[in-house]
Amino acid sequence: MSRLEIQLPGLHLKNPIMPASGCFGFGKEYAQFYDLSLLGAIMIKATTAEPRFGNPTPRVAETTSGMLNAIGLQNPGLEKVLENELPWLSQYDVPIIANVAGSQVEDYVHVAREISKAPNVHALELNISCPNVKTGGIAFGTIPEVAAELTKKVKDVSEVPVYVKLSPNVANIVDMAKAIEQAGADGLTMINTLIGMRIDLKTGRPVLANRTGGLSGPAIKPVAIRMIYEVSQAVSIPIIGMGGVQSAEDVLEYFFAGASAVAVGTANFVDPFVCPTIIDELPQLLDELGIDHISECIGRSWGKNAKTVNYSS
Amino acid sequence: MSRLEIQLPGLHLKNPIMPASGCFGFGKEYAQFYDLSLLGAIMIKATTAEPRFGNPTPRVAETTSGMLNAIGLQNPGLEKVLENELPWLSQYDVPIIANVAGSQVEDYVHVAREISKAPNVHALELNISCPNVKTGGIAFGTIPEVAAELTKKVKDVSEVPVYVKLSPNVANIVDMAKAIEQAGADGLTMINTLIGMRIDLKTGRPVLANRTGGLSGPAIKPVAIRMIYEVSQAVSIPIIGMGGVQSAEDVLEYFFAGASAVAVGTANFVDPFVCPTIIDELPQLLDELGIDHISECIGRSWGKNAKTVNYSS
Amino acid sequence: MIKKELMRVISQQSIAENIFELTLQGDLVQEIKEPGQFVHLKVTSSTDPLLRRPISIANIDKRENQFTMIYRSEGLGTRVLSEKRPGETVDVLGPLGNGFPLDAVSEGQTALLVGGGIGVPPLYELSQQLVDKGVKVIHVLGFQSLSAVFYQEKFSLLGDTYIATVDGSYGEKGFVTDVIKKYGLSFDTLYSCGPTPMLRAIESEYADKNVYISLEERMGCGVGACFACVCHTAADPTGFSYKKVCSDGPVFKVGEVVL
Amino acid sequence: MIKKELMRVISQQSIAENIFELTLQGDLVQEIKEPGQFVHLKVTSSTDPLLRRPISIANIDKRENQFTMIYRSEGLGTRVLSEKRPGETVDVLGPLGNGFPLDAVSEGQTALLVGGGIGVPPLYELSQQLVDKGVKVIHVLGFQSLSAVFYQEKFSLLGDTYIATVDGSYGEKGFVTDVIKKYGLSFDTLYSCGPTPMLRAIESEYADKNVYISLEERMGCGVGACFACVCHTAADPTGFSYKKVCSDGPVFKVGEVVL
Ligand SMILES: Cc1cc2nc3c(=O)[nH]c(=O)nc-3n(C[C@H](O)[C@H](O)[C@H](O)COP(=O)(O)OP(=O)(O)OC[C@H]3O[C@@H](n4cnc5c(N)ncnc54)[C@H](O)[C@@H]3O)c2cc1C
Ligand SMILES: Cc1cc2nc3c(=O)[nH]c(=O)nc-3n(C[C@H](O)[C@H](O)[C@H](O)COP(=O)(O)OP(=O)(O)OC[C@H]3O[C@@H](n4cnc5c(N)ncnc54)[C@H](O)[C@@H]3O)c2cc1C
Ligand SMILES: Cc1cc2nc3c(=O)[nH]c(=O)nc-3n(C[C@H](O)[C@H](O)[C@H](O)COP(=O)(O)O)c2cc1C
Ligand SMILES: Cc1cc2nc3c(=O)[nH]c(=O)nc-3n(C[C@H](O)[C@H](O)[C@H](O)COP(=O)(O)O)c2cc1C
Ligand code: FES
Ligand code: FES
Repeated sequence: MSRLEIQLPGLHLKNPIMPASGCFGFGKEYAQFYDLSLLGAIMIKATTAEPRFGNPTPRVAETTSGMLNAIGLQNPGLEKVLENELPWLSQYDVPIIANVAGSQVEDYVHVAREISKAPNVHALELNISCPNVKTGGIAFGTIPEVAAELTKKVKDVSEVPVYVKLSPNVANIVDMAKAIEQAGADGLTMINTLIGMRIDLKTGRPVLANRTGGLSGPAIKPVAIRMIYEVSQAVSIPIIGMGGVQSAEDVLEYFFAGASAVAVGTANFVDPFVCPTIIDELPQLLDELGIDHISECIGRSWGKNAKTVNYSS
Repeated sequence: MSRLEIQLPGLHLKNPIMPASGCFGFGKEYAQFYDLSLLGAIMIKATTAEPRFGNPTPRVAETTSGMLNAIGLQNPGLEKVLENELPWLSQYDVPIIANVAGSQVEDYVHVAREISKAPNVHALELNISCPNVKTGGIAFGTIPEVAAELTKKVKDVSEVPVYVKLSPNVANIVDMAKAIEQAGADGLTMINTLIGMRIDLKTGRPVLANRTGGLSGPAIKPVAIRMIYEVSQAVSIPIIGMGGVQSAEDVLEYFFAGASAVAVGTANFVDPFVCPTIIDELPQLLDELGIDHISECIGRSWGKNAKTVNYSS
Repeated sequence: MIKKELMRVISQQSIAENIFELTLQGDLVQEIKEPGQFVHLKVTSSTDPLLRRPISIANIDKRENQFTMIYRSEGLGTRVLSEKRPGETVDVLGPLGNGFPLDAVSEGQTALLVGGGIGVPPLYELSQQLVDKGVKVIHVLGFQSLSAVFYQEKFSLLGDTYIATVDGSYGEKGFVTDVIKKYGLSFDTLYSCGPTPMLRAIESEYADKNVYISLEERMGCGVGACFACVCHTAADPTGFSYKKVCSDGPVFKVGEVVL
Repeated sequence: MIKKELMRVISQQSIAENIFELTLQGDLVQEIKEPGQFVHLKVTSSTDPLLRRPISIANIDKRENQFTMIYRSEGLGTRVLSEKRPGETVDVLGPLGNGFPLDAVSEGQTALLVGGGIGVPPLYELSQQLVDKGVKVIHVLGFQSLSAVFYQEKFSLLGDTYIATVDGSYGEKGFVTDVIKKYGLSFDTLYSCGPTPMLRAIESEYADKNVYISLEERMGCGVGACFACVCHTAADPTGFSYKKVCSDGPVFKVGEVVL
């Protein structure tokens, strides 16, 4: 069996590398660059019940070794995603993880029920942590009880395993993770963006029309690694890690911290070939470190208090 | 009056630039490089009731455009700071802001009472947000009621104005700031470090002996700017901003966000002359932007909902 | 087809205050379809600056496998770019987007090319291709001041060229639209690239005419994946329909999108 | 006095696998007091990498205003440093710390210089100054393997030089301490720089002797302000007393600090 292969609830991954939600659209654009079947999975752009235009522009701003975005969950809406995007993606041999967003419980439940029926959707990623929508989004991501309640409701209707995406904008990420695990989540994805802002000295105003935005990129990696290190030792469901991943080395740092797979977001904008490049480089890096199978890396950094990892093949 | 002069509770600042606590020791080292009287103020290393050795090494790790530290509040203790450090600093014409830390209320109160009597200590900075001490520290920084209670107790005994240093590792920084303002704080300083981690692929272990550490440097600036933008519009006490400041442009971005002064931390390690250099460059930058006095910059980015800023001269 | 290539710097020179002319060589050049397309540049292998920078293609030389861009040194990214020397490489993603349609004007007809500041560069390649096609070209180019003016002679060799400066330090004082009115310039097709206020002025003046405009927007991916650069369509100004400046544009027919 | 200076690269060459010899020129050289001091380098003006890198001074040429360092290309910072070419500049902070005391050995006496890997470089300047002083020097230098060996000839010109490699691919197989025993090398003073395990071995063998060791620790400021690089003192191994490697060290008398 391939040394990069990973089994997660609902997901048989050829390799543990997947583009992160919102950084890869619905795949069409990057299909110009390489065969999407090379990817372990694809996390598609957040889907909401109704179409959304999102926030006014400017929607992105650069920061030191990072970027801010306030897209505002622009997407064509559930119906069009089911009609056009998912069928188009089904031409590729790659599992789709559908990122589900909303502003009230009913929206989440509705989208989850319908989109989980799509044949190539193998898992859901509950986006309870989008910092760029006025209502909902973030609230679900900061109060454990609210998050747990939502998770339960979505689990009840979903036909595929449910991963919940955690917001880093909390005081205690472990409490949040535990509440969501107890609510029946099959896995966690983390982290979503930190909330940040840039101000333009010439205009004197925030660069983003939305004023604040989500901070992503290499700048946030240490925060993500720390949170995954803590959460992975407190829960027994798998974690798909993300935040500033650019290289095979970054991927292994995430595995060592406790992740079982890794998503790549902002780096796609810097290098559209970053995902296949990382997939190519991983085997050699494993050789250099004398590791047979990437699953052996999961939680390596825990030390004594390490728990055995059994959900990876 | 100088266009860089700023008046804050207890502090008459020649200019709004000061080294951040823990990044400048007690001044001796940087006095080799320039006259400390050039600085607006100096925030000295955290002082605790008893001497502390701090954490085992390695205590620092580099991250992309940032660094992690887990010093663990090493300091010679209140007595020696009063005997040696503060008297030595009194040779310079610069107000000292004493960073006060502890693991229980009594410690804070004791240190605050005693250190606030030192003639050159013009303000206290309550460090309720150090991520690198097992007990206390961080707890005080994440629960508004606890922070408010501590602030009250310290205010009761302090002979100088009290600034409280906020931790960014919270879900709602505004609630925290308001609670502390209501408790009688004279000002806020923000932000302390985000909690992060680096893992060494060769050893498979966290780089820091303490495992986690505080993330500082340019990487965190957008988070600090956002929090100051939010807090400065919610409270009416002044804010001393910090987080990744490296240049005169950064300083003005902080003022535009709502800060009334700025502290420089990590950048001192990169360039020991960074503080005087920024102080030199500010007037020209103000000229380029057509601004007479730096106090005019405070809160410029707020737009309509701007409140008038009256605590700056 | 969009390529990502480490292209070689052939030449770089300052041609006006903070304005640089950079010529790069590589196979990517063969992929360029139309004037008005742009490239997305990574100016350093470090993460600071992190994102690519969009810059228009100002001149194409397929025989030499070279293209030229003209850019203003604004912030960190373009400053780092301006320090590149011949022999060094630049990481280029492109060609991107859809450029100016040449078939919007026919041989013998007149095209008015209206550019403002750093919007002028893509008009140079456009003008050459129109002239090759037998179209009469007239240029109206606006700049901040004399020190910012570039390529006047080059444009003059292709057709009548009017220069306007905001401060009147050179050519006509005022905006490009004033110049068009003052000289009663008439045209079959108008092509324009420049700051949004200028494009708005042109839109309101010549909405009924055959006009194509090139837009600017802050970008993430540059290829249509991140939804950073969208604008509303005029048909549905407050609804869900949208265009992406990076992949649907940057050139649009006037009235197609909301400026 | 500690200076911060943009020093000019005079030469840079690879002298062993991943090992580079870099010579810089500038007035800062005049400030160097002792062999064993180090400099703190900022290898790029960008924020990635952000921190300075501590590197020992391996050779001083005050007449030419130059000093040389020898370093291993490890991670990002030293890799970027290794790409510097003559004429370019490096931002140097230094000289830092306290080096090896020359007066710990007198004319006619014997000094044993024991180095491991990238701990070898500072011993080269030390050896030259000892020889100038009329001290007999013996070198025992440990490396991973043949491919990592450097400066053997240069050391040989100054005194007897024994090379040990961990894998035995060159010289003696084993550790420097084995070599010292095997040849029964005796000395009045021992100076050592290398990995901590090597220093511990030397400490346990020669605790009673006149031994000076140079330590390594991860650093922030490099000047004594940040408390990143502290170690316990042997006098008070679990208490509050401490030494800073950057400003009290990096050279300590054996038994002064806890390794
Ligand atoms: C399709 C297109 C074509 C362009 N063609 C040219 C050209 O030919 N010549 C030229 O000089 N400029 C051109 N620009 C503008 C150019 O992209 C910006 O001047 C440049 O990105 C500024 O980067 P910086 O690092 O100097 O500034 P910084 O302020 O450091 O940039 C910070 C961030 O903001 C973005 N940004 C800043 N200004 C602009 C802007 N005006 N438009 C879009 N993004 C911006 C940057 O891309 C970066 O992500 C074009 C822009 C677009 C969208
Ligand atoms: C006083 C002193 C003198 C030194 N002299 C030499 C020398 O002459 N030649 C030489 O090759 N090396 C020397 N070193 C080690 C050298 O500092 C590191 O190899 C170098 O900092 C690694 O940086 P990097 O960017 O290549 O690695 P990275 O892994 O990218 O560095 C990441 C961070 O860790 C720090 N770091 C990594 N390894 C070490 C280490 N071994 N010691 C201290 N900090 C480290 C870096 O400074 C940086 O802050 C010395 C270290 C010290 C403390
Ligand atoms: C432009 C942009 C759009 C994003 N959109 C979404 C989204 O729709 N849903 C979501 O869960 N996360 C979204 N994210 C967050 C990413 O999926 C990812 O969690 C975050 O960017 C950290 O990873 P990175 O540093 O590799 O980008 C978006 C990020 C960016 C930069
Ligand atoms: C090495 C180091 C030590 C620090 N020690 C303290 C401290 O003792 N007390 C405190 O309140 N903050 C401490 N800080 C936090 C800084 O004062 C500052 O809030 C933070 O580093 C963000 O600013 P910067 O990005 O400019 O470094 C320390 C930071 C660093 C890097
Ligand atoms: S820049 Fe990403 S969609 Fe246009
Ligand atoms: S490195 Fe800062 S005290 Fe030594």
